[in-house]
Amino acid sequence: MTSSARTMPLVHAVNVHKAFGRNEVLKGIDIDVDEGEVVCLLGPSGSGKTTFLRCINQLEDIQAGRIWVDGDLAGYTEKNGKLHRLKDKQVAAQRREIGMVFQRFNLFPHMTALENVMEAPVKVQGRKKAEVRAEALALLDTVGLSDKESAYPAQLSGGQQQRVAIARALAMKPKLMLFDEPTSALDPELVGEVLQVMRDLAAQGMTMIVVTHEMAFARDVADRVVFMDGGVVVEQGDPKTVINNPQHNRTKAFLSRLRSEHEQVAAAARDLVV
Amino acid sequence: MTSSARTMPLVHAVNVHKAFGRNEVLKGIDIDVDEGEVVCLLGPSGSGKTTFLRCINQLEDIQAGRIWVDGDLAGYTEKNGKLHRLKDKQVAAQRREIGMVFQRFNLFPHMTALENVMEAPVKVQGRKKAEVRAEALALLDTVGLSDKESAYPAQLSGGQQQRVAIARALAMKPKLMLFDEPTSALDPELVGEVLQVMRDLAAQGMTMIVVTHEMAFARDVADRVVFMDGGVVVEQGDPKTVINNPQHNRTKAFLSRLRSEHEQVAAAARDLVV
Amino acid sequence: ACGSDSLEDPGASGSSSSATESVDVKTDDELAAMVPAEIKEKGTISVGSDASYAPNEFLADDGKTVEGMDVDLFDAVATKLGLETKWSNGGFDTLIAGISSGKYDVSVSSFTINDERKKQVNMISYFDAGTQWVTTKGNPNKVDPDNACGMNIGVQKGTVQVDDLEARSKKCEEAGEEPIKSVVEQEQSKVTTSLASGKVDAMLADSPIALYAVKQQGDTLEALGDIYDSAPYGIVVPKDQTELADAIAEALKSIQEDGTYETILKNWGNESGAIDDFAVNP
Amino acid sequence: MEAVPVRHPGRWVAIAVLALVAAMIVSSFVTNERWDWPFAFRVMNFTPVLEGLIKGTILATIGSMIIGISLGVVVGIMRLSSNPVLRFVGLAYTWFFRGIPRLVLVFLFGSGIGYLYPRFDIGPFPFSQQLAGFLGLSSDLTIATLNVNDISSTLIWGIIAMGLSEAAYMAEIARAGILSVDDGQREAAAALGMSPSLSMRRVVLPQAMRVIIPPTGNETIAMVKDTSLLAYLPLGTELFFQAQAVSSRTLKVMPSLVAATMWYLVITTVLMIGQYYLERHFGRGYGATREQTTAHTKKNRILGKGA
Amino acid sequence: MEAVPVRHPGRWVAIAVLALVAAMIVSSFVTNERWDWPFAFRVMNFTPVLEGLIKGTILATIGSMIIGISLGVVVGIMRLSSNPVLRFVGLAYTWFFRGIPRLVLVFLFGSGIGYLYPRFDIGPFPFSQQLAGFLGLSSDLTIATLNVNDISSTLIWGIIAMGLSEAAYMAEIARAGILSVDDGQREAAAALGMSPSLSMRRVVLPQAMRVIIPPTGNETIAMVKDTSLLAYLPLGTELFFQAQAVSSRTLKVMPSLVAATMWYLVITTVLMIGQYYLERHFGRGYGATREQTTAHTKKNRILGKGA
Ligand SMILES: Nc1ncnc2c1ncn2[C@@H]1O[C@H](COP(=O)(O)OP(=O)(O)OP(=O)(O)O)[C@@H](O)[C@H]1O
Ligand SMILES: Nc1ncnc2c1ncn2[C@@H]1O[C@H](COP(=O)(O)OP(=O)(O)OP(=O)(O)O)[C@@H](O)[C@H]1O
Ligand SMILES: [Mg+2]
Ligand SMILES: [Mg+2]
Repeated sequence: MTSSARTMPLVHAVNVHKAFGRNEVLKGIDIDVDEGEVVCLLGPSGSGKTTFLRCINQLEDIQAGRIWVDGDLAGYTEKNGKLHRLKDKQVAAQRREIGMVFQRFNLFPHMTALENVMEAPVKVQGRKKAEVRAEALALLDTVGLSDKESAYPAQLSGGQQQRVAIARALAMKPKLMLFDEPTSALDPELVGEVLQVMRDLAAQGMTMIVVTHEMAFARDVADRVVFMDGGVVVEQGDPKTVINNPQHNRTKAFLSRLRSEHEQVAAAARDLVV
Repeated sequence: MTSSARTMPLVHAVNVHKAFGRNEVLKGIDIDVDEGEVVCLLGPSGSGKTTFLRCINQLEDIQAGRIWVDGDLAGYTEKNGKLHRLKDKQVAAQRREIGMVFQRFNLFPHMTALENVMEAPVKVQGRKKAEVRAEALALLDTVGLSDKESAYPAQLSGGQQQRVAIARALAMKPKLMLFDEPTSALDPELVGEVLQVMRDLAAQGMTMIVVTHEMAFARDVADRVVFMDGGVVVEQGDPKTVINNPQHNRTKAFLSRLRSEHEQVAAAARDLVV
Repeated sequence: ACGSDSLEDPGASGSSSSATESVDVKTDDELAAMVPAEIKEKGTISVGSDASYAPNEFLADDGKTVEGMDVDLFDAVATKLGLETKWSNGGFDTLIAGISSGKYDVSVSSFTINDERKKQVNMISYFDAGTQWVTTKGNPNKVDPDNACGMNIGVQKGTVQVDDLEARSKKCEEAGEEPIKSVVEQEQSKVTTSLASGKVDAMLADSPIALYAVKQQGDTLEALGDIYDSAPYGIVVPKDQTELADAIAEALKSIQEDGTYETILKNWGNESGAIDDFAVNP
Repeated sequence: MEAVPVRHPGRWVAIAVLALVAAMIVSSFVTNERWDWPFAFRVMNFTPVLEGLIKGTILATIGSMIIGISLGVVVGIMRLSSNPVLRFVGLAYTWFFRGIPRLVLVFLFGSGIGYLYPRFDIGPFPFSQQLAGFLGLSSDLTIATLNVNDISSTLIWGIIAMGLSEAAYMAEIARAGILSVDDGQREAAAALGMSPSLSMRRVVLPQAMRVIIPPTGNETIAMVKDTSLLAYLPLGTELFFQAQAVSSRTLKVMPSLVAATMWYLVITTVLMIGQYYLERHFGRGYGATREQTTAHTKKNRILGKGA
Repeated sequence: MEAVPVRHPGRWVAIAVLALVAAMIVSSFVTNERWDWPFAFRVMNFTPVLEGLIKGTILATIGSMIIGISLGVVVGIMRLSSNPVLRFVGLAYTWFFRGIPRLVLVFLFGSGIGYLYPRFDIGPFPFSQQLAGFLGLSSDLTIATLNVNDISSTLIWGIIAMGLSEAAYMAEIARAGILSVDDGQREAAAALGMSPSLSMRRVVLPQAMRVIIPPTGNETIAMVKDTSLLAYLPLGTELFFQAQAVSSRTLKVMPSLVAATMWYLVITTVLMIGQYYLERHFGRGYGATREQTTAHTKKNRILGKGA
């Protein structure tokens, strides 16, 4: 395994299948993400974007296919041509390499912002408190929350909560960050803060997979966009190419739907811009 | 009271003051809303928009000032020049005239969509089940959910949940509808559905007060926009005038902040429109 | 260090305990030879007792020591047999299980001998307890033990008096009168409380117990009629320990001969219950 | 995916040990004569025991749980009231009735009140009796006289005592349940014009039930056995009392207790089945009873539940 | 705003009635000699009673609640496990230990086991004794012999019995608490690389505490009084037993029970104060203990709590 690690992309998903009962949600997904790359996942509701992210982080079992993250097969080990399921502890170890930011933040409500960030490094990695504390404060600073360390999540706005969630994921120094519509639960005024943090992260070379509806972000920040529909990858490539010149009908239909929404906003915005 | 009811606007708020502890949130709000008028409340976060809506519906006590809805003084009755607080039952009766739609939907999770809509007419107004049922089905139909009557809230998307919430409020046949950022908890793809229902409602002549960040909606649908900041009404008037030619500095600052957000979207949208 | 060791009102003057005659018992080697080897080896015999039945057995002021007429009697028996006693307090139900499991060697706890019980264990008779009626001072409700039909009568659960009342009640019904309403309480002390409260018109209990209640609450209660229906109390020994049972019976005879038996009964005011015939499973 | 599952040797060892213990217990049940099963079954079918089961244990449990739950919900709501007097009364109630042992309460109801107050003179105002005595009047300041002893040993009286005690415990459970319901629900109900009490009945309590049911199951099952305290009323028509009566008459302690325990286990089984269905009912619309399907829960989250 | 508040005549009548009842009770306490307060206080201070309070009641409550809560949480987690065997074991445990009356359990622990199995031969496999008997061998298939009677009347043994029983109740309470925590919390913990057990300890249980504490308070307060069942072990160093011993010796039943009840009320007070602080602690970050400030709760909602 480790021998191929050098040549493999950071995320190497092959023919991933996932069904909930009879409902086949992923029907053979192949996606590679290189180190340092920022990939945006687009697609209509129900196309399986969230499910795919969750498969990478082993929050869902897959029925067929394989996913390698940083050269390690996710959730299994291969011995004598047979797959053996990993133990909970080994799965947990694999997840440590991956940071995930949920749509609904999922901060721990009984811990302050600082405690949220420190929890995993101290309790999972067993590092020293003082050292972690310094790092966590620095992280909170980078996401612009240096003054909120002792606030409980309930005392923070949505945008602040989402930034704490990002800091919490980063504190484990993951090789890969997964974002599942990180701004869609936020009021419009708060979206900007979170996108800015993600832009900075991308600029620092973090590998990221981002499910998003923020076209501006996809266009400006992504190295590649992947368009999914009905559980398959319909089309992928350079953001501008895919967004402006979609090749497939499904992509075109989806983009034109989004377009009509955006046109209205754009019209209003044009007025504003005067 | 009733003599002046004819001449009074539907909502007549005079010098409304509200403080939480020492934090003065509303510092003398005067707003009138005529029957059939659609008023949009704009303003930065923390300016008191939500608080004002809640005061109209008596979810908050006010410290000074008075609010009349449909000619009735909200929460009090005046006898011999003295204010007497109303009983719970009387307050409940006043609230029946007002429909409110919350940002986070607040559907009753243990009832189906149809039961959510039927609950208040049957239990509060004591009307016949069969009759209410027919009306409720018709309402669900107008909000485009005729096939979801027996779904529980947890089985509905956010946009669907918000539409059920609107139907639930409408079932009481209120004279006034209050909307508190009804689309800001929704994914962008789902916003359109809810805004369309609100447009239809406005077209039918419903009196509405809407707190929103959707400029396009404000511009197209509102008869008047009210801009609040720091607990006071800074400026109000025709939507296009206020949005395009704000007179006050605070309005200008707020709009220019929003503008920068919107410009990015607009840029992306322009690309899409090609 | 904290807490008080006495329940006496500190203001009240000295104790009023009536004079008791001390007993002095010596080991009888012949009898001691009858004791089964395993107990003899131990040198002590463990005794289980439900110490909530004053004055036969009850807890002393320290909340641990069991004392009473049964204790004095069996201590004398044990001394005759060359054994020390180790008294343990346990609920009535736990006593029999404790006997069968070997937790206790014997149990002395005012067990009335009956046939069903004799099937489970060996019982050595040592005292005759009759039934005594008690009512409130002056008998305001005019209770007549022989015609208590329709009255409320208190009794403790699991005693022979429950059956006694049932029989009397049946007689009432046969005579076309109202049955006796028996009020069965969990503990004797609660029966007495019921009587004092007027909840019941009278109570009946084993004679030592009934007389003790009268003595304790002399200003409110009085004995009614004579003791009747005497039935023997038995010391309980496991079914397979017949040797020990015989030894105990012999020792009882021996303390009767030297007068100790009489003295102890007199000390507790129970000389009327003395018997002559100490037998195993009479 | 076809794969070798993770082995949990520790878990299997634990299960094996448990199975072994179970086998040993069953083995001993079968082979140890001291259990005396035939006698235990006879005791179970003995008429006074059956009568005690139905007229005492089951009836008393139903009655006192009805009182306990309804009064408990009221007291629980009082503890959350904005009125400080009501809040204090609620607190005092839970304090007193949880503090006093049920045995003492039952005894007080049964004999104690009669002992302390052989006649219960209901005067026009408190202290009226004392006042009359003080003023040297004959105690004519009496409206009605209740002979406490007439009612003191009835089942209904015992049920009231147990119900009052239970209400104090149920109040805490109801309070925790009500606190677990989001405030937004109450506000949505208010905005629809519901009065506070209607909103409590139709909106808050049904949702609180998910949190209320399991501890209430505990309370009910505990109550089934606590009804044996009615013996202190005293009331003899009760399962455990009758089983003990058999045991002290025959000195066959173990099989008598086994007989009572068997009946308790039967009732517990029935109650636990009932609880399962109740939990399922009040879990509708939630992925609540997680045993049903974890998929369901996840879907809820994805579909925006909790928003 | 300056206004005449709403009058609640009904409420005030109710409060007045309650005050009246309270006054009557106090009046009777003061004036009825049968309560015999001086004697009750002497009983409260009586050395054996005090010893029973501390060595029996308080120690036994602490011990059995420690066992009950820890084991109960484990059993509660088992009931929510995805492994059907563990789930069944959890179910069987709650069934059996809630079904068997505590009195019987304590009795079984105290005398019953010794009665049924005077010597406890721990054989190499179950049925080994029976097998040996069947084969006509002397029963040498014995590894160790435990003399049950040596340990059967000790406090620790009673604590184990009560703890095992309590665990069944605590399991239900823990289960309800765990179910009340949003699944997103578990997933967030998993995504941070926490093992299931770490996530349970650090993330799920602390949040479940809000729902767990009030019914656990109930259980603890009930346990304080249930320790009186240790008398069936039999174990005499116990508050209630000693109070009853006084009552059966002196026949002063009422003041003895009052003395015990007074002590129970004192303990209940202390426990309720402790519970208040625990609830406050685990309510941190929530508007949980609503009494604190309703404003706080509302702010949470506005600020997006529950999202
Ligand atoms: N736990 C589950 N059980 C059953 N069905 C599920 C589950 N999770 C997701 N699904 C279904 O799988 C499909 C894909 O869901 P997924 O959440 O991955 O879509 P998505 O692309 O993220 O959509 P959206 O943009 O709405 O978030 C949907 O039809 C959904 O109903
Ligand atoms: N219950 C409360 N207790 C204390 N402070 C409150 C409470 N509710 C609101 N506030 C404060 O009142 C101010 C106004 O809040 P409000 O929710 O009305 O603002 P808003 O204009 O609706 O803002 P947003 O756009 O963020 O919803 C804020 O500073 C808020 O923190
Ligand atoms: Mg998704
Ligand atoms: Mg707001």
